[in-house]
Amino acid sequence: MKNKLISLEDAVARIPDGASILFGGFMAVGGPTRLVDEIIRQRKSGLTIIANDTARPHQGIGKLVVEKLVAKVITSHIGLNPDTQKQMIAGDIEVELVPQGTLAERIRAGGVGLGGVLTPTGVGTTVEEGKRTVEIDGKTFLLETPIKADFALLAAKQADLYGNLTYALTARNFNPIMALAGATVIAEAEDILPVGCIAPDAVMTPSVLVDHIVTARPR
Amino acid sequence: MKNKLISLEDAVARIPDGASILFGGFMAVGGPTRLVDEIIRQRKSGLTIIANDTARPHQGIGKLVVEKLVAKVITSHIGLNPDTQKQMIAGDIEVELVPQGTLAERIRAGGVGLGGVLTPTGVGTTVEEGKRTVEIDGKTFLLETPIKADFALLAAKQADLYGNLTYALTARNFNPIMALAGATVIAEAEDILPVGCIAPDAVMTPSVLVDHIVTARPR
Amino acid sequence: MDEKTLIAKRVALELFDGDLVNLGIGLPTLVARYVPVGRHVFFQSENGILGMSGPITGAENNDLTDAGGSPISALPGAASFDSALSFGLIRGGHLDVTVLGGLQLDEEGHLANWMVPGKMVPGMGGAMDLVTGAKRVIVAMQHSAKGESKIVKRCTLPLTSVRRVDLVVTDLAVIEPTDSGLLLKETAPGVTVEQVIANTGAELIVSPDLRTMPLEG
Amino acid sequence: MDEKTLIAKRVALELFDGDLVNLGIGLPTLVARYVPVGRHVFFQSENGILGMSGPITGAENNDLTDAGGSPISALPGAASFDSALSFGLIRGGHLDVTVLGGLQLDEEGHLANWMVPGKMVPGMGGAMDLVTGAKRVIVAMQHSAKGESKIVKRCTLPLTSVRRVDLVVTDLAVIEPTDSGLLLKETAPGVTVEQVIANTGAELIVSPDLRTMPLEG
Repeated sequence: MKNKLISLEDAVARIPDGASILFGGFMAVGGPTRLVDEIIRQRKSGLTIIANDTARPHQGIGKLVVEKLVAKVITSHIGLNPDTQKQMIAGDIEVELVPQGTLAERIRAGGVGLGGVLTPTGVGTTVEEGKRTVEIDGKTFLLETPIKADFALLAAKQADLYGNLTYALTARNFNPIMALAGATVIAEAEDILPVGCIAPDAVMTPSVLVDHIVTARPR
Repeated sequence: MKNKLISLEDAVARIPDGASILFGGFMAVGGPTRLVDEIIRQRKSGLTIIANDTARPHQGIGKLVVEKLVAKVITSHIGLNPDTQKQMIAGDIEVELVPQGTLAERIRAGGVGLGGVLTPTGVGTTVEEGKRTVEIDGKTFLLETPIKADFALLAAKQADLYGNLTYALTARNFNPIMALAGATVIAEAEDILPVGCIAPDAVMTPSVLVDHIVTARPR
Repeated sequence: MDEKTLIAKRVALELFDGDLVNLGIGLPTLVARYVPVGRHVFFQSENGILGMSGPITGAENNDLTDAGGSPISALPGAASFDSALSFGLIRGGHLDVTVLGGLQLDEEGHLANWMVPGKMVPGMGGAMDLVTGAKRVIVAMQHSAKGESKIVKRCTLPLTSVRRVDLVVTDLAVIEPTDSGLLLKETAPGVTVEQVIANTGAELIVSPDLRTMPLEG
Repeated sequence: MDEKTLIAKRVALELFDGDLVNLGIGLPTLVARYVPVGRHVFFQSENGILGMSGPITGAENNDLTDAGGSPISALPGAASFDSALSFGLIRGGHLDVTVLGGLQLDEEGHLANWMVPGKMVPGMGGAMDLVTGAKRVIVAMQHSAKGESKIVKRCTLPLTSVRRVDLVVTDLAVIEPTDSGLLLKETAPGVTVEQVIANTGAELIVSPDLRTMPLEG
């Protein structure tokens, strides 16, 4: 079988300018730090990034904003990255704010082939604007549509050479659902292991979802 | 905290006649065998059962059908239980056939508070009858509504005394999503362990979803 | 006792044995310190853990953090999960209590707590899902900010949800939004009903069972 | 070689290195035996595992079974998951190939394979999701049953999906449903085009590149 383990440079070289990218991580915890740094080094620009938050200015994907590589963000929270807010107000960056649970369901919907989900979150608020509503048993729901992207960049604790992944504690967050929703999935892993070293029940992202693996440890 | 470990008799005594029950398991693998047998012993009747399949006549929930304790089944497959087919044709039992992936999403939707999901499965087939369709970007989807039930009866490999559960290999199947969708959740576990013996990352159903635990081993 | 401690102590009495509880950032976080003895409460952090507790020196880990990215610890029996399940617990009605801060709370019991147009647009994070999905929503906030009551006739800031919150605990009072309006149920120690009314920008119904705020379980 | 082996061997050539493949019960299951050497294929069982293989004597386990409840084994690198993720892989376009049996296949490439009204109502199980969601749907079936062609002008049995299947492999031929109709691409060894046409209840377009069915990769 094709070797999924590639160099950091090669992995990022596959990403064109203007690509849409799902980034695992929550305040940079469980986010692919080395891939982010390499994107900056290779100056990939005009990116659409989809992530829970834009972290802090000098942390994780927060740096992509500071480096002005981002054209659009789909996220639930930008409160701790003043640069995102500044660029949004200046009109340099487009920001779509999505409730966190809705963001998770929209990405999952994209990944598992649903046309959308109905959620009560946001009904009657500004989040409802421009969206269809559906009544089910007299209760109103928003029709939220799927999110998919050209790439999903993940951070795993362990990867085996087939691409099976595990995540540790709160570093799991959005990674497993993003693994389903990226056309090309690249995982940065702390530990890279021979096939068979992760028990089937411990696998959190099955191998077939992952296209490329890079090591999170400089070698 | 309240002790969740109760006797098999007490657990089943909580189920009234006519209750709706989600049963974990796939061809009885990962299904709560002892709880099923105790339901038969206590002659709970008029049940609505929701499960992937009705197993075989003398296996798992297949026995509930044979014992004529079931009024309605929501399931994806009855092919290996001739009793279900016979009672359905005789009009003694109502059967709602649901595609397996749709069944999983409907139960999950019920458990995670979605008003429904849009799926491409079943469009243009008999499954579409009586359902709303929704167009998203020119593609047609069926609007499938959530399934919830009075009870979810699960089979776990391990339970700790808080109610955290793990499942083994293909015995996992519908159990984790049903744990979300039952008003009262009762888990039958092979191994019952002190709190702290299941690592946080190994937990497949978090404690707070489980109301009662019974041992799967006769003591 | 400072005002924040007072609020946190009062809110803590609303948490019961076995509850799954989510605490918002800031003031609500303090509530964890005052859970009455003998009640085991499971705290959820929406980034994906249940059974969280304060950080332990020497056991801080980059993979074990709260929703702000700060180190936490996990108690025996904790469970970790992905964001889809984390919000499945919240939206699916499995979360017993959420305690959140507020910018405005109005006579209909509607909360606004996620943005000030033109000034502060942090994003709603998990707040909209929490207020929409939790079994019980408790707002823990100062009664006033910059001399103005945060309890108003009608929110002028964008709402977090159209779901009516269940209880509001401030440094002056405990108020329950009801069908008939805001019910003043408790006043803080040393605070009179008149003081509460004078400091509130909305109509209050004084409960016939009005009492002084208890602070110990 | 019997007819089932022939069909299974031909279908196996459609599986490529790294593919995620789901095999239906019955005839399709045989395909696993003939995967060409050097191609590593991941077989999924929709009850929740990827990397399944045939049972190993002495290592049968009640918690490791196929969708029929029979013992299987797991290869190194296997992954297990719940039903929601299992069908997420199928519906989400992550499944490269599904191989399914058929009752009828028509000129539009529509498959009927889950019920015979009034006679047999087993339920669709995972078939509707598989045909709707897999990247490539291959139907593996006998060309005729009880003297009647299973390839018909228009299905009279309830459809499994309105999605056009990608390839049909029978004991007589390999047929590809296309925009213009059913394209006859291969005939089985020793079978003539005339025999295929005589045994088919639908219009066939004979491919200009018609060849004899290969059976080894």
